[in-house]
Amino acid sequence: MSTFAELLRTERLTKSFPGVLAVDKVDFDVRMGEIHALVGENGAGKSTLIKILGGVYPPDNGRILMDGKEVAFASTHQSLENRISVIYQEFNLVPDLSVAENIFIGREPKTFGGMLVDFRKLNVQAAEILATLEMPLDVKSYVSDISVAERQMVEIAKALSHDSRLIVMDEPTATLTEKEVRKIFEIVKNLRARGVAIIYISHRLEEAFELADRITVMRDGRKVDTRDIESTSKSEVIEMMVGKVVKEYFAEAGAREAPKQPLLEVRGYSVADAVEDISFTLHRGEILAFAGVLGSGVHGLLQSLFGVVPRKAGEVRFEGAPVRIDRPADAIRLGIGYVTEDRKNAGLLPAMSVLQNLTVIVIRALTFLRVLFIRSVEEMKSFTAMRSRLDIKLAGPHQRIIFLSGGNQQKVLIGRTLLTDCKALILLEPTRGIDIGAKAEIHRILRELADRGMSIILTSSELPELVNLPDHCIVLYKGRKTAEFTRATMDSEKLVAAQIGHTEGARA
Amino acid sequence: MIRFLKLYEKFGIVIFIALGSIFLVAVTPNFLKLDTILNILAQAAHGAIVGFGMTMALTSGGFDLSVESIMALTSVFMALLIPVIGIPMAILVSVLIGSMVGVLNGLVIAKLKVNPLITTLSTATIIKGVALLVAGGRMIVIMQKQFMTIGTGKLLGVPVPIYLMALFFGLFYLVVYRSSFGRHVAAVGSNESAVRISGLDVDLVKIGVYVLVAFTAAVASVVRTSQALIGMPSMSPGFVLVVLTITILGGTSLAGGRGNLWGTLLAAIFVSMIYYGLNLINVQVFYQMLAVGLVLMLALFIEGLRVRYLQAAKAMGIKV
Amino acid sequence: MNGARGSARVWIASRWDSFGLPALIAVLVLVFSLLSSTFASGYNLFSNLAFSSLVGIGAIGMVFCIMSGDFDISVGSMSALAGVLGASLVGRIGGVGAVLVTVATATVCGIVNGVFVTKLRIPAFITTLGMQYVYRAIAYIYTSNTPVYIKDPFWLFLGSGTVLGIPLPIIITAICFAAAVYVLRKTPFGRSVIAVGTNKTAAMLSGINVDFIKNMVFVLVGFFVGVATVVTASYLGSVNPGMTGQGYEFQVITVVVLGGTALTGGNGNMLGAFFASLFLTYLQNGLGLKQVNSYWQFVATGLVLIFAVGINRVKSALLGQREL
Amino acid sequence: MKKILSILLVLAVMAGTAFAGGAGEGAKKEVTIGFSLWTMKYTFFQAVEKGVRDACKELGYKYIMIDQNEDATKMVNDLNSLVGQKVTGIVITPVDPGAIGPAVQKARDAKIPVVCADIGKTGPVNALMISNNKKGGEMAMEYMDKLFKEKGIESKKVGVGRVQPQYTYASQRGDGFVAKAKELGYSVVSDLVTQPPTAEGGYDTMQQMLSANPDIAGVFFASGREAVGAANAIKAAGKSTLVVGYNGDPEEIQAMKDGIMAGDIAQQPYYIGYQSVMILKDIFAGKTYEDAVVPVDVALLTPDTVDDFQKKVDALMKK
Repeated sequence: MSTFAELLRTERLTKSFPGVLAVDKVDFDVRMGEIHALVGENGAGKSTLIKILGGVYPPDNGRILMDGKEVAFASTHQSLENRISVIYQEFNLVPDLSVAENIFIGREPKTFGGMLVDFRKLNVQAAEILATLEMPLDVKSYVSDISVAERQMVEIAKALSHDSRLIVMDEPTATLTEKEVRKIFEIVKNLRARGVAIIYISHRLEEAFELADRITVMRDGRKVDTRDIESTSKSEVIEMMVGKVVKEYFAEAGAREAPKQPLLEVRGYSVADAVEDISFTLHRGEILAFAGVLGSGVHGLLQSLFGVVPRKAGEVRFEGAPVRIDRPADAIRLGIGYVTEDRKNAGLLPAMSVLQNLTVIVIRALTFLRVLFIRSVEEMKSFTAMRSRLDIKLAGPHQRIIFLSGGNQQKVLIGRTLLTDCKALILLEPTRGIDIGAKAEIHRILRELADRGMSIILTSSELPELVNLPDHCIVLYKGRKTAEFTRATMDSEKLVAAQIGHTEGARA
Repeated sequence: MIRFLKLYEKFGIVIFIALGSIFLVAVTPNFLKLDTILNILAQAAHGAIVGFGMTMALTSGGFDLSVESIMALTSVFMALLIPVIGIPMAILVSVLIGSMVGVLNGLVIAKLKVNPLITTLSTATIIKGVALLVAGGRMIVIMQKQFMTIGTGKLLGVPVPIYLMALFFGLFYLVVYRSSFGRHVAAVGSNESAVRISGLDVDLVKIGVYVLVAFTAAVASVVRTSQALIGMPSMSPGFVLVVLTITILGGTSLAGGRGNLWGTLLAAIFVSMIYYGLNLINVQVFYQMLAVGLVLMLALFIEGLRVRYLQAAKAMGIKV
Repeated sequence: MNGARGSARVWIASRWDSFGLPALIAVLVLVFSLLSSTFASGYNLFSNLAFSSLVGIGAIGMVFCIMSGDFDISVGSMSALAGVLGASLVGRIGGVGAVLVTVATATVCGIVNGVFVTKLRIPAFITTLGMQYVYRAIAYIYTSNTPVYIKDPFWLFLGSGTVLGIPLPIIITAICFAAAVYVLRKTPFGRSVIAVGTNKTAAMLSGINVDFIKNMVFVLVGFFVGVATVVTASYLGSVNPGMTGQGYEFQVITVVVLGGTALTGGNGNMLGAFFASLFLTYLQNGLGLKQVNSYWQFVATGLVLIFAVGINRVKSALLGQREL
Repeated sequence: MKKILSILLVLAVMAGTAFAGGAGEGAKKEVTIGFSLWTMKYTFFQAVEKGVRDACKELGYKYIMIDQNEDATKMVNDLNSLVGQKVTGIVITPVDPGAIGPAVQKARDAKIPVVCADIGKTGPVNALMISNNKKGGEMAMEYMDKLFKEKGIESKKVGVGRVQPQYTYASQRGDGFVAKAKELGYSVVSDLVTQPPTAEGGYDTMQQMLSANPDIAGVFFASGREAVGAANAIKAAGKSTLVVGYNGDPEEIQAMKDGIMAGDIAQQPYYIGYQSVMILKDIFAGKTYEDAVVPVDVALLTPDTVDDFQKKVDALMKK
């Protein structure tokens, strides 16, 4: 196992889609037994690059060499044959199959002269692999029934079962809790120890710097540079990524007077499978954060507040008056906005234009007599206004939303709710899977909104976001309030501790 | 309650069969006779056999409306070939030809990525035409009487079609639940892109599915043709809707991913029982239609309530 | 973009929705008129146009339905039921009333379907599969299986009359499609239908009442089937509980899909459905006049279908709307 | 905008070609017969078609056949299309006789005579050639009665398998049979619609009849191929129930030769088709037909008479 021997090299790799040059003459190399961080803003070409390696997209130009020999990546199958496994951000497991079946899909052990699947053997082998990951998980359980973190593990187990020499991980920790992230790190390091090379894509620089041996930065489809991790710094990398130095990576605590008038009062609120007896008050112009790991019930709580999932008990007062919120429509009518954490499945309207995506909520207000005909001029006005306000980058109002970068898509989703000029805004994971530049922008936007008197409830799995953004932060653990911080008492260690259930003295 | 509902998901149709039987026993003495019951099962056979194929198609997230035409084509070729190459060979060849239509369906659906519904709708038209062309539009009488045995003969007093139905049930049970192909079919129906990424040849799986459906249709055609002793270029019009009714009544979802072969088998028997039973008591055909429709709607109604109950239970935090 | 060829392909692809079928129709008409002197008589072309409206009108509702990600295969039986009910009442409530009853009946059928789909969460395909038995059976039983003849002048006028030399079915079709296109592109409802079809959850989170939209979509299906039934009935001079609407559902779905509406929901093409219906009519009529053996006609029609739908696929592939 | 353009495109082409076509029309002077046929899928209609075609050949008429593909609306469109090309006369075998009214009116307005070849009619058709379905049913029953007497069969139970309900003209066969049965003192113990309307459907239906009444003495199936299926079912069940069919198609003839079918009511499709054209010829010659109904007799086929019947048919179809 000669470490630092070159495993894979791409030469002038190029891939274009109608209108975009996604990957532009990229020379890139991975060595055996290294963790190679791949960073860059959304639309920088990371995903396309790894999809080429995964054999999903055939490259237009350039070559790929493994151990110095040129190899073809015409199909996912071929890249697996070359012992490359890609773990995509959107999972590629089959919900209706068991964990074991997923790990060995296409390579099931056979009996009866290869006619039938040997399920006993299948389950044993799967269990063995999971054991090496110290992953206690019933191989017979359906993937549709297991947690996100567990799915991540299954993906890794799948990669191992191919005994891959190169594993590509796209944002493996994006949706995981600190604890789970630790777990993944261990596994990744122990893979490196086995001489497996890893391409590690992440938006969390601190992860890259903790894990990686080398880091490659991409921008606008081009490779900016590859550095040894020792010989570079976060700010340098950020500079390479955004092309300009982003000051205050996170919006800073401005001097703000503590908000006074209550807007939303929640008492004794319970949601099935989520939270028990939660009470809190959201004031005007306040940014209230709910911190909590997967299973803390945070998402359930916020979804229920917007009427997505039914509440079990509790009362809600909005501007002093008791209200019932059974459907999102109710919340919207009251003046509550909502930005989902699941852009792809719950946010975007893929078949529709950016314009239509932006105005979907307020469309009736832009309509003559609310139903008769849409006043295109008005619609375009509100579009251009919101576009410049949020600085959304796009080709034109009639461009399909799916062709925008993640950051801009997120802005559209926020803009969608802002058009309703709501009084309160609920955001789940507002910056998940978007690049640093956009992150900073979105934080600035949220600040501005709060300063203008908008009340904001958000939840995030990104520690810095929780520490720096909110005026007030409530930590939930297993559905109950375990800690509470104000700007003054905020303490990241205690926050993390509270999130994973160590609450000794954390209550402030 | 929950356990009962889970059970209902699999065997709910049994309740319908029971109720139906009770009703028929009450209204006619001729129902509770061995040969009546055997006939009902025998008449369920072709519906069930094609139903198994259709179950597979739905599991893969697909669909096949071309089964009628495939049956017609097979029927015609059998009638033409039997005098030439003898019964066994003729059956073999024509079933093969019928299955080839499945290859065509599969290729168009997998390679051209045309929606299965519209594809099979089109191939149905094409193959209907081909069958008529091959037969020159004639009904082709089959002289070899011994061919009748397959559809009408008895073994130990049990009609042959019942054996075929049992055989195919066993066969498909293994394929769907135990073979890797069957699992891949479910996988494709459940999350196609995932299967692609896993390096599996999705197209091959799909083609396989449509070949299997065509195969079942061809076999059903053998049974039917031998009962008629005529090669028919226009066979069993409206059969595809019956098959869909059976498959759906059996509880296989259109969403793909999970098929219910038991359900299909039982539903086929149930549907056969309705028609047979109502004809025993001379119920007008319109009321038979109404009965089938209402039963289907009732089944769906209950299914709907079941799902709602489970959701409500989830919302109340009851472990489901 | 790699090279001029690529961009040319994209250029064509991006215009296919609006010009593809019309171009095909133009070619078809030209070819047949060269082959047969009788095909291209203005009379023939227009009577075909009128004929294609029978499926075309019915397709309007289905476009909404399929765009919203649903499906209705009960339209044939629906048509029979509405037809016999309306026609049987002419004597009592007069032509106008009867026509209204016909449309109303179909609309009610649509509501029933909609309620089953939205309230019980039963997939539309299955619901309508069941209802199609029920509607047809009721039509049979109500008429005790005897055709009902349309004698009422007003009703007959709707299907066979002309205004300024233009057959009325064509005018009705034009109005219906104009209204439909307007609703789809210019009203919030149209937007909501697309939103629901392309991403139900997102639509719901945007405050759209998904169930209401779905209900309305089925109502629309019913309504336009009702209108189509009125026209068809007067075109045929009768309604037959067993014949009317036989196979109508698949004719309608075929033209909708051939017209470029994706069965996956969201992406639709209203006028495409009309052109598709026209296209198939001319194809069959042309083949018929050319004395093409009717068995070959089956083959030809099927092939053309696959080909035309295949093109829609190629188009979206060229536009890079590839799903992984 | 694009949409409007595309519509214009189509209209333009249509207008252009229409003009071009218009030029061509005046040319043809010879007599042309347009024939609109239910379907070419079944033997009966193929025979009708042959009759029409032969007649036209004989008289030196130009002949255009359009297949309705069992679709009433297409039928009407085809008729209009025939009118549009100014054929001299129209023969039609309508899938839905109730639906031809307006189209026939159009034809007559255009001075084009219309003759219906079997099935039925609405609207101002000149003549309808229709085989006597009711009588056929009655003959079937009478024949059965005769056989029962000969064979000394005691059971008074008979059954009838009808065609699909939407084909009302053909359900008269069943009605005729049932009426006659009552008259002769038989009880019709099962009166079912054969589903599906093909031979294998006849097989299923017969099994059901037998389970309901094991001692059923005779059955009449209103469509030949269904009768054949029924005969097979009886053979398989080892019963001796008599089967009489309706149509006189080759498959029935064969079944009678095999001795599994007792009799068959033969229609005269070829004659119907042929004669329809002859009526048109008379009309062209100035003879007036208005709303005339020409009943066409049906013939009883028995195992003895079947052979020479077949010879006749073959002769006709080979012509």
